Amino acid sequence: MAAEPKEKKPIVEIRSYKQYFNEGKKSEVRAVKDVSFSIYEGETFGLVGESGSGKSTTGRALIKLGDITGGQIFYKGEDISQIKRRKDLLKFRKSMQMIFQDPYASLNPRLTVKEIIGGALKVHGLETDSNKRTEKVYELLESVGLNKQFANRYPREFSGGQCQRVGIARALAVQPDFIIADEAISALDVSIQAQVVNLLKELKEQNNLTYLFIAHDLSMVKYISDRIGVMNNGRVLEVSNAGELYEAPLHPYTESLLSAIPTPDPESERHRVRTEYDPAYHHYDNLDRVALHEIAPEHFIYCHEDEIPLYRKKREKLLKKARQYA
Amino acid sequence: MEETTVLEVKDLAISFQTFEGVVKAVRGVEFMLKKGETLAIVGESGSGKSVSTKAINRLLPEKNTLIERGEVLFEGQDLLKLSEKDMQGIRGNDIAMIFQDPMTSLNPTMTVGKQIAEPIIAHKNVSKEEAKEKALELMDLVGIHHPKKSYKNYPHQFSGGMRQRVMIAIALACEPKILIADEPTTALDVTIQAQILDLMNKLKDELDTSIIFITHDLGVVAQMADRVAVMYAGQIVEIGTADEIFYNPMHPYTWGLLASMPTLDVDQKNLYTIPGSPPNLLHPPVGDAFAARNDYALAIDFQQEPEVFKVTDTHYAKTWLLHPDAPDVTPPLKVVRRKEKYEALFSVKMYANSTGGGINGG
Amino acid sequence: ACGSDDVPDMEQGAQADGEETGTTPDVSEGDTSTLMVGLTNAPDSFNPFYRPGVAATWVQRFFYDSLLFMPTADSFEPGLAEMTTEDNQVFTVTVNADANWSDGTPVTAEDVAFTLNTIADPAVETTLGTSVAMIEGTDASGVREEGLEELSGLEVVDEKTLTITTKDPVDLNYISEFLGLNVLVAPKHVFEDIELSELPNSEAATMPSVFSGAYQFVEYDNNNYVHLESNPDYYRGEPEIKTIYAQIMNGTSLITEFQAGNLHMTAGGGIGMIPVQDIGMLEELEDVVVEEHPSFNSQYMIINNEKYTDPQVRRAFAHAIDRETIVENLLGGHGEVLSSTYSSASPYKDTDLEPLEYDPELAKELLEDAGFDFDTPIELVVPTGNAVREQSGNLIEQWLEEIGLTVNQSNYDFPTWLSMAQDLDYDIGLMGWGHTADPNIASYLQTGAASNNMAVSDPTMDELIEQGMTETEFDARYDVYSDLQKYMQEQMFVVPLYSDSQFSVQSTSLNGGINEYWAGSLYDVNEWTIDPE
Amino acid sequence: MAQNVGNKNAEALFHLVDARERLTYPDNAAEGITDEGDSYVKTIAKRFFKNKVAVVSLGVFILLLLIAVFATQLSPHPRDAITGQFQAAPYDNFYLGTDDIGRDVLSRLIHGTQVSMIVGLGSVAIYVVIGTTLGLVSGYFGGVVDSFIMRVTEAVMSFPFFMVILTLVSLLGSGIWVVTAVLGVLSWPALARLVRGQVLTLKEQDFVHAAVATGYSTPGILFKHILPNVISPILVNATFGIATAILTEASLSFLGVGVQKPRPSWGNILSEAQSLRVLTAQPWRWVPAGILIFIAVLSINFIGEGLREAIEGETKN
Amino acid sequence: MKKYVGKRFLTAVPVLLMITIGAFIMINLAPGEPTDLYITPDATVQQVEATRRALGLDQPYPVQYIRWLGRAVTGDLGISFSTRYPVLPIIISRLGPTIVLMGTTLLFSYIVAIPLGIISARKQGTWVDTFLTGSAFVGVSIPNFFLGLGLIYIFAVQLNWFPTGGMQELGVDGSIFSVLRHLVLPVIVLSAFYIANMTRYMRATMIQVYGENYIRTATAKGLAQKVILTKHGIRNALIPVITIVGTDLPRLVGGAIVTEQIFQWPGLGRLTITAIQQRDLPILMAITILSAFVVLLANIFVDVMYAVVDPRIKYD
Ligand SMILES: Nc1ncnc2c1ncn2[C@@H]1O[C@H](COP(=O)(O)OP(=O)(O)OP(=O)(O)O)[C@@H](O)[C@H]1O
Ligand SMILES: Nc1ncnc2c1ncn2[C@@H]1O[C@H](COP(=O)(O)OP(=O)(O)OP(=O)(O)O)[C@@H](O)[C@H]1O
Ligand SMILES: [Mg+2]
Ligand SMILES: [Mg+2]
Repeated sequence: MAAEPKEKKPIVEIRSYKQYFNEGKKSEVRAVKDVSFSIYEGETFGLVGESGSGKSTTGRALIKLGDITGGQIFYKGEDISQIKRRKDLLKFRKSMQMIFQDPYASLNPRLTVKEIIGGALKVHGLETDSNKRTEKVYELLESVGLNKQFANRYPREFSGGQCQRVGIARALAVQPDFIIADEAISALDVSIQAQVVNLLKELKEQNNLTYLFIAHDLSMVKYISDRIGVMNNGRVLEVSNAGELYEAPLHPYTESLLSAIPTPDPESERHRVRTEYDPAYHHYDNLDRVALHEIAPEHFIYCHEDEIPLYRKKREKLLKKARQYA
Repeated sequence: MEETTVLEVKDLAISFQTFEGVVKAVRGVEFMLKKGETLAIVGESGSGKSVSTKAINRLLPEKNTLIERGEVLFEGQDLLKLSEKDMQGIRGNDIAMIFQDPMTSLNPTMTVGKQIAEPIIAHKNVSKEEAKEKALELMDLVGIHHPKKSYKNYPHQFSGGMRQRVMIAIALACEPKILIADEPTTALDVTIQAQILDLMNKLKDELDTSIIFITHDLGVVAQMADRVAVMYAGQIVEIGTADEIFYNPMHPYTWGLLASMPTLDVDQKNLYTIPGSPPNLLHPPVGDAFAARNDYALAIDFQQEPEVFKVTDTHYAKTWLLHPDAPDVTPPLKVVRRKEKYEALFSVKMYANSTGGGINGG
Repeated sequence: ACGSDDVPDMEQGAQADGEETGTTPDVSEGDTSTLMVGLTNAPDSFNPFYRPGVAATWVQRFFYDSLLFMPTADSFEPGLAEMTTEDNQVFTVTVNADANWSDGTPVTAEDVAFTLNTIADPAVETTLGTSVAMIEGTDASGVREEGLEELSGLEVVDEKTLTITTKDPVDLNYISEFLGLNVLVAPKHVFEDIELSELPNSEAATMPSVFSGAYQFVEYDNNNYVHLESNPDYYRGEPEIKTIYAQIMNGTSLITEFQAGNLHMTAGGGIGMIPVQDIGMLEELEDVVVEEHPSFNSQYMIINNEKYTDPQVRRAFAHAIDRETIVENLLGGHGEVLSSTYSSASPYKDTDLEPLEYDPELAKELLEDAGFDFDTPIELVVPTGNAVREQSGNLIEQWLEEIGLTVNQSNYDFPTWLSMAQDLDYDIGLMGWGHTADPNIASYLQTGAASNNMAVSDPTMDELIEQGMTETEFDARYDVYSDLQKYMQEQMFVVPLYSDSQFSVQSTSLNGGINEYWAGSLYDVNEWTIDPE
Repeated sequence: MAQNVGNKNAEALFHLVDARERLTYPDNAAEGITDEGDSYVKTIAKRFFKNKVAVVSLGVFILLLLIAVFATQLSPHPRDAITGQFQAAPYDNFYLGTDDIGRDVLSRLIHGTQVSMIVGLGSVAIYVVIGTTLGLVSGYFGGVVDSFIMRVTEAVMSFPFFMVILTLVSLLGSGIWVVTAVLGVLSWPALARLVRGQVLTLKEQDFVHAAVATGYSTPGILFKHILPNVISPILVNATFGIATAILTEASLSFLGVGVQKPRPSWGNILSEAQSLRVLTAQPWRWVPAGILIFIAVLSINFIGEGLREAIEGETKN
Repeated sequence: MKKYVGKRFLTAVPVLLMITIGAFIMINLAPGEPTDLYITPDATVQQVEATRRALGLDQPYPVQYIRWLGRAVTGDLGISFSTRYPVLPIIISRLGPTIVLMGTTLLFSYIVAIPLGIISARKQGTWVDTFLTGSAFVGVSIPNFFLGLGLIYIFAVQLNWFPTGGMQELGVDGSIFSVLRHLVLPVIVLSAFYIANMTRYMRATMIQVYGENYIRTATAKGLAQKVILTKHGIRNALIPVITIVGTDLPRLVGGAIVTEQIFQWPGLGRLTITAIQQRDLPILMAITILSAFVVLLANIFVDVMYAVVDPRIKYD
């Protein structure tokens, strides 16, 4: 776990972000309905939730891969929708990077590793001399644990784990402050996942990075994140410190999600009790007073104002129980 | 419990002719399956899980597949020697399969009901109406709501989870003796995955079917398996009961797998990792295929393929570490903890490190 | 081409015995009631006032009769009418008393007058202006003079009689050919109510239904075939052959159809043209008769006279071209080298005038003498579509280059070439001209004439042309045209190349058919018969 | 059996190998990448050269190209010179006889190769540029631009292709460059659609997103990142395009509106067989031309198929 | 669906307009006054003028176009410059033979090619497949005029089994038989390409379909090969095959110019050539819109067929 947050300064603030696709058409998809959270400088923020809940969409909006439908997104205090000029855009792009889910799909199959990583350097004018650039690429490759011989190879010659390292090297090339890892390890084999996660952690420490770590796999998320947001159906339902979230999952959806993860432990699996989440349980007629409320310090729940005391009580109970077992 | 063996795979070796050369995908796999049990096969991508199980049902593409040796004994007959016609009588009837990708495994142009009824018509001597009745029952059984209405729906109108239920219904249509599930939940969400796994367990108990369950998710294995086989580079490197594999693993690859998974309850600074990447099966290495990535590699691993050592009657592992001459090693901390925890929980000693021996698969 | 002679079988015997054998006649083989004619050019109009193509004229003659017939190149016979004159200025036309339109109305002098008046009407689209241009009341191009309602030279005397007065006295043969033969008489009662501007597009003009000829038009399947049925009330007797199909096909098919015995005849003369190279294949056939006739049509190398003003240069071109080779090798001898504008089909050809000989050395000398610039490339345009002409284009390019000229050949389809020629957008090029029995070539060579695409503007020439038109006696005209031919050769406004022969091809089973002067061959079509096979 | 290992050098065999020592053993896992890395082109070439038919075809095609380039040197007689007897069967050094005006058929066939190659390669070059550009732009930008380009594409596609060519050729004159240009300018729609379709899927791929996120400019993304990925289908399409263009030119010449006459093209040589006598009695004047067109088109088609297989084999893995 | 089809027709309107304008410009740009071709060399200026007036050629081009368009919308395509027949009946009379020729060709080709493609795919890699794919390549590579001439030479000239050209013997009863006899050679020539094309396509599609997971599912169900082929294979292979049919369909009207020319088939192809030679603008315009319209119809047909065959596709 990262060092205790000393002075928490948000690097990213998302406020009531909405994203509708094909708006107005029959095929309209409300991918993101209401998402608000902040990410503090230097932390790893985990975002979990079922498939289609809008995690990737949120990540993409954050890195400005399209226009958003509603709400505001601030990066380092600046509304990113206002970044228009090429110069500002380049500055923004230099500061924020992304690592993608599919290690093969995220690397251009027709470019060599050198071109892929070097391209990022070139675009930002970081290394204009081509020899120096090559040197720099070698350095980056080494820093992600790849041999510099790889530089002249094409992505498909690599294993998934190696590709993902290349993707990380590309992201690191421009020395960003903030990296979005969208399911960066989901497509990897168990034996490789650990390699990549370790690498990410290591790099974070070395380069003082902030991560948005999007994933399915809650055990990995817990392992890597300082704070976690839980998404469902286009909304963030719960945001909390990683430890607390697992000890005291308050929102019934979080509960069901946690209870659904099988653990590599036959004994506990034999005794597992799954709780199911019925969205109907939360059918708010009126969304007026429904929002992300802070139940406890740094622990937010998407709920109706009236539900706050209930959740608080639940938290107490769960934390007590957890401590007993510890 | 009287345990009968329903399936026995003996020394199966399969290779593929490809552009680059011959891929030796499966290199001598042996295991057997007992009635009513679930055997999980784990191992990383490309280790030959799918190929060895597809070989059982003879679903490998004829074009470039070469079955080099081995037998697949089902009810006394070697399936690899059956005629295609006889094989058709077994597929779907005695041995059914569920595949990883529910999104593409159903025919998009046929209603799901018909697809479920198809194997019944093919194998059972029933009328179309009876088949439809049976299909509706099955749909109900696997938890598809409004079977009557859904019968006429097309796969695209179903979510991934629902489609996988349809796949299960198809597989169960003829109450097969063996169900092979090849990563049935990998494409699904954790919550949906949990539902499907529950469903499979329920149905298994009801129908007393034997299941071969392929996955690379150890969590799922823990939930499903009676016995576990761990595959690496076309071979089974360790096989044993679930408890044996999870709490007293013997093979360094199994150690690596278990240790590299973060657990919800253990904090670690760094995850244990298996370095490197799996071998290229175009040129399988001499000796132990895992040697190059093995922190516990012995010199012999690079020269000679390990034998299978018997640990218990149910537990075998293919590593030189079990050789009497091998030095004692301490598995990764996490693996040690597992064993300790297990022993503490049940106040039993698992068993001492093996005494060696070379009897092949259970 | 079928049937075997050795073993007479039952059916053949039966057929030979009597006509009554079957209720369904064996139509495909040995059918004696259907005539199959092959055309290579599609008729483009069934409008009696407007016949741009030679194929149209030919087909129309099946169902519209002209006043006179011209069975051979120099004789006339009465057709729908007789024409007599005493003073070569007033001509009396007497319509055949028995002649009726196919709907029963008699053919009258009114019909004749109507036809001539309509042709002369300025509002009418017609191709026949020259045919009526001698009548009093028309201008030089045959359009009615302003202020007149009707032609002043026409007077209907009675139902079947009419007199035609010409502006000046004309040769009877001249008026017979132009007015008597070229003009097909149209049924007044069918056409009179049609708005003149709408006439060419009217049903009466495109799908005629009332006829004076031996046959009736039934159907035209565009570009495919024309279907004709006999006119039972034909005043010269009901035709023996009941049905005619004139099928449009290419030259190759024409030959293979003859080989297969599917055709009885082809029209000849620009209508049913058999590729001259292939004529040998037909000559080999036993039951087909091939006759070769000289044709009026001739091929020229036209010259941009604005650019090449020196007759010596133009003559040099002529000397440079080995026309004999063209005729011998490309036409296989089926043609003649032209000395001047007329082929031997024309009675006006000056037989004493020899073509300029092939003499490249002389040609070169002439050019050098004339100070010709050998380096400026000459643009030679060769239109596509006529194989022999294209080949001769290639040869000409060769020959011109052999004497040291630089020649760029380019090929265009005919319409494009025509408009280029009209704009004088060429140096030299190949073009074919169609002539008639009458030797008038004003439209090609008179200053400013419509088809004078060479910018020929020569007072002597104009005068000769004028003179030829006004002479009425054959001998006198012959002399004028003889001078004209000599002058032409001297001046070489255009280089005459060759005239390829016409072939009349027909099955031996057809009695009648095309004769030497193909254009007049239909005059006895009602008497033609087909022998049973 | 375990015992077989023997105890003699048990120590030598059964000692733990540390990470450094491990490196001294050949690492099979990395083998695939430790030897010389194959570039994309090289891989495809390798696959392609495994396909015998395609290789032979490529040989044939190269041979034809050489013939076209060195036509003048290779021809026994000048192209248009009337050097022999008229319409003679093969004799002396007229190996394929002479044509209607005594030109050497073989020499004309050799020069005809030029026409086919120029038209084939030229028109494809033109339409590849147009089609690729429009396809890229249309697919990447979408929206109004896409609709407009697609409507135009539809319109061009809906024109009766042959009629338009015939008309344009008779309009512009039938020079070899006109034929080339007209074929090129009319053949792009299919390719534009193909490219557009590819771009539509490519632009949703993560590597394009990555390029955007990296900060590449739009042209940079189009040409550096997307274009290289559509090269393969374009290449395959272009190969077949050459074959089609050669056939179309031949058809045009056959109809008499192809390449200008004194200049021989396979099509206009073959068109002489429209005369029955040539067809039946002078096979040397048309059969070789027909066979040449056939061989050229066939070999190009085989090359295209070989490429397609090589490329698709590549993407499948 | 109906609404969708309606919408498709509507969006096609601008495309059709573009096409007519394009065609009009192109045809008019061509040098060569139509009137030059329809008039004897003797014609006077007035007569030429009269003809030009009668054909409407005296008007400026935009006026000509608007007039043409105005009438075309009401279904009046004008009259042919060369024959003065109304264009519509001419086109219709040529359309018949062309559709007979191309229809037979396509039908015959599909009947032959689809099974061949399936066989080839199922026997992938065997000599049967090699032979079939090889033949398919020959089929798409052989120039149709070369094949046509060859067939004429052998079967019509030498053996005299079939006529060299035309569509039927005139004045003969039982013309169906006659037409069939005339159809044989041109259909063979045309089919060579279509069979080859479709075989290749069908093969590729079947191979692809047989690589799909649902075929694996069907096999795992224990279904017989025949059932898999008919119930799972073909139906899904149809989806891409429709696309090919869609591109073939427009050739029903415009696909056989060369073949029609060689075999003297009285269809639209020959009409096109003549019309170009004669600068018969109204005919050319009519052929243009006809083909464009057929392309459009074919596109719509394809889309509708997709929806019929593939339940995933729904248009709203
Ligand atoms: N471009 C788009 N057009 C239409 N719908 C879209 C688009 N992108 C995403 N969606 C839809 O938006 C919803 C949210 O998608 P998103 O990819 O953000 O989910 P996710 O949480 O990342 O899921 P996963 O875990 O599967 O990656 C989904 O229903 C998806 O289908
Ligand atoms: N049809 C085939 N042709 C060629 N190679 C094949 C074929 N099928 C499988 N292989 C190869 O065989 C090896 C084993 O594949 P298999 O599908 O059994 O792996 P797996 O253990 O199921 O992996 P995953 O977890 O990714 O499903 C792989 O290297 C694969 O590339
Ligand atoms: Mg996502
Ligand atoms: Mg698998």
